Amino acid sequence: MTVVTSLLPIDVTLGVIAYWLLLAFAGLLLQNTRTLTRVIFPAGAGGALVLAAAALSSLGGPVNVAVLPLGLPDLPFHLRMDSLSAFFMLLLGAASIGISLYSAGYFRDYAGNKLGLLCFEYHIFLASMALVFLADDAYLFMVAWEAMALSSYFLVTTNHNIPDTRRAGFIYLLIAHVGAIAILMSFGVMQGGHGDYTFATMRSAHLTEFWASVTFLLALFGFGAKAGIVPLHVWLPEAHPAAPSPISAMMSGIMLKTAIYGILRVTFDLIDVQLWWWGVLALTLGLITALFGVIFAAVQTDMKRLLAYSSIENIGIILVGIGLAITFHVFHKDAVAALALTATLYHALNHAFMKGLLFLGTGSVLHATGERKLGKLGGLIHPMPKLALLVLVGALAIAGLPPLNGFVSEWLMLQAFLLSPGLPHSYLNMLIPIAAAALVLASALAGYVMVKFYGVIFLGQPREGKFEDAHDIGIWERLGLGWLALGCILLGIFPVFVILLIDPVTQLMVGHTLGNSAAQTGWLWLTPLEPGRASYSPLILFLIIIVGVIFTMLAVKKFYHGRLRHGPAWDCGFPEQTARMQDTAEGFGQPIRQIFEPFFGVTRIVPTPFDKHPHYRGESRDRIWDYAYLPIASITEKLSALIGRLQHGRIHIYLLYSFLTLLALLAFVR
Amino acid sequence: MEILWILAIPLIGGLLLALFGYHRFAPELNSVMSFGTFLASAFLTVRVITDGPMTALNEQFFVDSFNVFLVALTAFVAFTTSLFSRPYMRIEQHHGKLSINMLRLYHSMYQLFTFTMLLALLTNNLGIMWVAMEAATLTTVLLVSLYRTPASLEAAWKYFILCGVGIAQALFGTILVYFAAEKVLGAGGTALLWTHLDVVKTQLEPTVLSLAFVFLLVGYGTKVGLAPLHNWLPDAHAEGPTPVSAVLSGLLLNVALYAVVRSKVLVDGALGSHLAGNLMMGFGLLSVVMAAFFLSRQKDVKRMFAYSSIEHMGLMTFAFGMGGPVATFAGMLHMTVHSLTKSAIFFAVGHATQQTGTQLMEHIRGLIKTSPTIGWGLAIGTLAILGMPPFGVFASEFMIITTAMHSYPWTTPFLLTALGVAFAAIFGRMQSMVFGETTEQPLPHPPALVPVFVHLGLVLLLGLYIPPYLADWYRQAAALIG
Amino acid sequence: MNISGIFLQLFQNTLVVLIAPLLVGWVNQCRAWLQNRTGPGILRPYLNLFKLFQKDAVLAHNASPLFRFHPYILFACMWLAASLVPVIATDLPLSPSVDVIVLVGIFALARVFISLAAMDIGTSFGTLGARREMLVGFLAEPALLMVFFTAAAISHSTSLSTIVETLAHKQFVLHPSLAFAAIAFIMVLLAENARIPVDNPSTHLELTMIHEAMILEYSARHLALIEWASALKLLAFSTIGIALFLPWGIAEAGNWGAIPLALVALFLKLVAAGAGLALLETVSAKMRIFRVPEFMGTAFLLAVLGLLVHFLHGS
Amino acid sequence: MENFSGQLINLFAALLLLIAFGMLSQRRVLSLINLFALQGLVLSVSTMVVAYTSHQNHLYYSAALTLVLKVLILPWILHRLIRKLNVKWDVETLINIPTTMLVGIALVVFAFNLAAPISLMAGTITKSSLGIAMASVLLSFLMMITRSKAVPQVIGFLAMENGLFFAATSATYGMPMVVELGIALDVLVGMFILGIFFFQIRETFDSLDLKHMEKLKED
Repeated sequence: MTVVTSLLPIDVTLGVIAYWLLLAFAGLLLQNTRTLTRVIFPAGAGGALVLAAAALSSLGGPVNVAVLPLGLPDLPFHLRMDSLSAFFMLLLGAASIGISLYSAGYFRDYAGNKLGLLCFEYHIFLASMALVFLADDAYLFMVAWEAMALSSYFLVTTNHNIPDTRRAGFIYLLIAHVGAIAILMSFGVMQGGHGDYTFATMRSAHLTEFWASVTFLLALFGFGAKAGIVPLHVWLPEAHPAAPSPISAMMSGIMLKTAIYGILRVTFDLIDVQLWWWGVLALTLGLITALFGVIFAAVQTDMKRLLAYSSIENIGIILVGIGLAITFHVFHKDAVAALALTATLYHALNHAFMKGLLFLGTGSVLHATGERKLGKLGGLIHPMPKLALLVLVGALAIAGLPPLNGFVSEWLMLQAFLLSPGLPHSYLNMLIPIAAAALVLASALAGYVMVKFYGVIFLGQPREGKFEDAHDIGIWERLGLGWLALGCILLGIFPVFVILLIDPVTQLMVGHTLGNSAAQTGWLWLTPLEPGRASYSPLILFLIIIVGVIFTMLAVKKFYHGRLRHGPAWDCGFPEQTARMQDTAEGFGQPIRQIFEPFFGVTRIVPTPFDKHPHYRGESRDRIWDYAYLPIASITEKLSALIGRLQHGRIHIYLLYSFLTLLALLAFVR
Repeated sequence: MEILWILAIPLIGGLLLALFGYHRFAPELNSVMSFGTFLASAFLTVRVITDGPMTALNEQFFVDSFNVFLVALTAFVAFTTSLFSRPYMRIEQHHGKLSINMLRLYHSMYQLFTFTMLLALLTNNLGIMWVAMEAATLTTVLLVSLYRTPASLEAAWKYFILCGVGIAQALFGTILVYFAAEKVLGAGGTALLWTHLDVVKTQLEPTVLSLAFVFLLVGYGTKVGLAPLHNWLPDAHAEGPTPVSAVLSGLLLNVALYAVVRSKVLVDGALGSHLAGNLMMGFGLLSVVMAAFFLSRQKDVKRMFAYSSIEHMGLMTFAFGMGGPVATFAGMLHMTVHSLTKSAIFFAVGHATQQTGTQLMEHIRGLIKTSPTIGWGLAIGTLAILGMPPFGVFASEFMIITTAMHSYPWTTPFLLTALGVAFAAIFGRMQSMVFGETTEQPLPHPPALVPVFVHLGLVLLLGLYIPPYLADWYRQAAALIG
Repeated sequence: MNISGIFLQLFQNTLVVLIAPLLVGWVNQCRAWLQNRTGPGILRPYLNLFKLFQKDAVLAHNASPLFRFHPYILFACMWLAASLVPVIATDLPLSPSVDVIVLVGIFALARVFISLAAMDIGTSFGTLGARREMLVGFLAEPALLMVFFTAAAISHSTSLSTIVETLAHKQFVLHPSLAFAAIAFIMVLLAENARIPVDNPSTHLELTMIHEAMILEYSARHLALIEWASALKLLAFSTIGIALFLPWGIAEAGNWGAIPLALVALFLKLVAAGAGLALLETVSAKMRIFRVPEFMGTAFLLAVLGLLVHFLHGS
Repeated sequence: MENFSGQLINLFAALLLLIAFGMLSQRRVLSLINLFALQGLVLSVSTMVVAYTSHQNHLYYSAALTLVLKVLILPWILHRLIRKLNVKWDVETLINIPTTMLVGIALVVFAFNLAAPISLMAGTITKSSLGIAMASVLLSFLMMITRSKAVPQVIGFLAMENGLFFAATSATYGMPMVVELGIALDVLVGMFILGIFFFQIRETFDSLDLKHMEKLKED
């Protein structure tokens, strides 16, 4: 018993990490599909469960620290588990339970050796993410961070014989590495000349406003590259579709949050000063990212790309919350800052569940139909009703509809906007409502996107060919998806408990909590500040809707004769309906593309009236490629061409180089 | 005593192989000899760690913790390379690229090359060090031109002339040092002995030494491959047989850098200024940046990794130039991990090129399809050399860069940009070689990939955990260099 | 939250369900009069619903459970929405559980469901309707929310009761921001309730129809529920408008004496609103579907402008 | 006696420099080789003088070594090579001779004032020799740069070695014997390897013109 009590959460976490590494190597050695799927992945899920429990127990608890005798001689691995780490650890554990369970079913027909490798990378990936949250010195952080990037890179390139996958992997790791370099530089600035790279030193270091801003910008760049903040998002829509679906779920649901964690850690914990314009910058970037992401999501024709863009949108929303929190915190409106931060963290948690659920759903669709193009899918609700139901939950949740979880965090975010007290800057006061409007626009568009996503995949009829051999999901998939769907519902219906979980974090970050005000009218009512100003009771709402539905049904059943005939679709009396007459994804996105034309570089191939086989193609590409990335590439190209001329091939020239160097140096030291 | 063994074994080996090099068992003999050298060096290392620096043969040889670690490293990599070269050379012969006599030449020269490097490391006499360096060039020149192809001849010629001229400058520098030293130590034997010079370095004439350092830096720097004196390096690496490329960039460059560092110590002592350090930092930075941009336009795989060697040597030079315990520590750690990783990469590359029959990267595809070990070896090695955690290269680069941020902040943007560009260049090409559809034939002899993974394992270990005694060892060395 | 409160809540729930078709009937009647027709009579909608409930339901072959289940959800949502608006009195027991943002959320939920149901059969018209509906919706929703925000910013609260109490029972202040909001709100109302100029409830012309296109496949009881739901929606919007822009007369919490008066006031307001709506519909012409985004965009901008004006005045 | 020999050495030094210029300006390979032999001769004689005056006996050995190696063996090897490869062409230079001369003079000036402070403190009887040695090293370097064929380049290389050797003997009464021997060995081996090279290059490119060897480059 004493053993159990003396076991600190951090020890448990380390245990889980070690356990995951063990599983990784086991997977590498076993290489037997049955064992891997039936044993290793569920075992990994068990580890995740323990991790989540440990994190839960340490939320609000004392800070544990540990030092491992690894790493550099002068800089051993420092570990630290405070509420922020614990919260994200909880996110990691809770979401990865579902994903691991699902993987147990999903990978069942992978070849053994391939799967062994994948299992290895998968668990390394999990462990490294956990380490990122634990790291308390720059070296360990960088090691964990890059290990995460590396393992996920290899996971992305699992199907590397497809050229697009290779390209995706390249872009992904390149941007990740550039980001890592920026992060390293920000650490370098933060240690403020002590030459000591533990986070403790950074906390104690006092930076001037200029250097603090430099740090913040570097960190924003570095972590933004991982989070997919516009214009650093380009890897996301490439990498997520390329990866196997559970991996996409993991990356989008969890890995992006490590970047959020990093931003929060640096901004609120490691730097000792904040400036209001940081908040405005984050807010603006967040809004741009959110709108950009959702608009592009609306025109996608590949279901996983669509989800990837929607992830960009959600990251944008989260960033908006961070921006608000910073701004309010700077002006000492800590109550509202806490509200914004709560919304942020809440949304991060929600997104882990929702997006995990949806990506896994696409995985099952892909598995059943072998089709990723929305233009060919349709009507899957008939062959796979269970999947359809579970995915519907996710879709409604991410569309931000009550009473599910996506709505709660957006509600809190909007409250933060609305209850923003007068800030000293009039510009800010003007900016905030506009920002709110943009945010609302984005979340409304998310509804559009989700209707497109769900409707085109599951409803209607298959647009090309029938999916007779499409089978519904197996038990493991059901478990995984069910867990995540349940999370979406519970997080939506019992917000007060979640907020009580988040409180220690906000306490740590901005020194204020919602808990006492949120819970003052009981756990049933969510009242962020005071009951008079705003209140929301998702449970009651949920119950009323249920009651309303049941009541109506009963009434109809009572008074209606209930005669029912089946017939062909009427469709306004149009003859010979075919499935191809439905809107494709392309068509569904057309209005959005028309409205936001300038955002895209649209290329259309329109048939002439005389085409024998009329053929319409329209594709909209990301302008940022042309404006940001290609120029950089070409500049590097030119530079290296310039320098390449030096290697001229003539030995005389080489001798001349040495000669001149010699003379120059002689003249110099003389 | 061990010192003699270390030097004798490869010398004898060279002669033996010169006689029996055409025999079937020549490769095995080669490996055995290298193993013997390695054992001897291991014993020596133990000795030095236990009872400190020592000299031998009336001070003609000496070891301290700085050069002993290089000796151990050299002997080790030479041994593993010999293991690798055994199947590699057999395959080359099988492909009809090499005749028996060439093999004989190769094996004997391999041993002599090891000998010269160890001599350069162990000798106490700057003059002998110079002689050994020159000899190292001479022994490798014929190896570079082993295939007798026009390209290899051209490469060898450039190698010979450029390094010869460079080394001549080094001799001039040595003469100047002697010139300054004999004022203090008197003419005759002792005036070139490092141990004595080290004692009296503060009394040496500054102006002479600053001139001397310029000559030494240009001279040995040419062999280190510092830009803009590096031009022989990519050609020699690309055209010589792969084991030679491995030892060249894994070992020879280190030895040359060792020479530079030794002379830096003297000059710092004499000048009492940071002149030498600044010069080295300048060269280092220039090499890193230029190499990075060269990298992004390579087509030949060995050439590309040769440029990456230039980049890393630049990084080390920069580190030693910065000086101070941390940077020097990092520099030596980087020496270690770089030689291990780079030689491992060359092993993998060698077999890859044999399988695909070309060194052009656009024709190498999908290595991990047919021979996963080679493919993964190349992939992991490349990522390691690119400074990806958790490999040791990252550890040393982390220390170097953080020190630079601390004491020379203005250099960090250049370093990091260069690292980024290098990453983009190498990684993109590595990916296209390792992944994708394949174009390979199986090899006639089983490839030796144990060395690859041994090296990479060590590098991984060094990234995650540096054993205390190793750390102390480095620290002592760093203290010596200052 | 006492027993009488619960009673009042139940009363309002039943009331809205019952009078919703009446409002529709009244609007249609007014339109008929304005177009010099003798209209179908105010009670026509009740008869329609009755008729539909008599018919046999016809279900397309590949209708999924979602398709059959949807009308009930729609009905429940709209009923909830309508009964949560403080129509006759503020501070009903349920009102704290839902504020304006949630109200918008509920409308969004209903919209998403109806669009999904429309896509379910997989006919050309269904998907077309769903697309147009979402197109209208994603612009109408923010506009509506902005309108609410303006009111909320005035009364520093997002709960409807508080808003009404602040606007109706605190000292009388003219809020210029509310003027913008009101215009925006009316535009949103037209769009949301499938009214001219955005949509035309009484046409089946594929170029123009939105709402009708979505419910083409429904019949009998399902259709009846949907019709009833849209009637409820119209009522809900009208009452929301009333609560926001002419809240005077709505009874305060626990003030029983004011209830009858409130009922009368409500009746009069609804009559006026219906007439006004009919007038608007008659004088304006149906616009092309591609113009709709501009229309909604204008509404959105107006609403934001209102909010800005509010912050500008700092009131 | 002291300063006489000093003057003598300075004379030799001047001769050395003269020969270096001569090589720089020389067009024909054969005479280049002869000049190289002459330079070796001057070198060994001056070494003997230094040995004689400074009573450094080991310098006699190195003088003898120089005589054997640089006056007899190397020129002999070179002659044989040339006969074998029959390359008795005129050496065309990359930069025309007068320009080269001007650059050379500039180099000499540079070298002298570089060496000036050192020469001042040189305790040896030969003050200016260090500067001259440096100058001849730089000149031979220049020669290597300007010559477009393999053989002259090598001769330049060897001439550089001579300059170094002169620096060693005159400025510092010679390096320790073991080093001298090592250096000599290196030079000898290097020469042999070069010989091998010439043949290989010849049979591969059937010419010793370096312009065939510009394939390896960044393009």
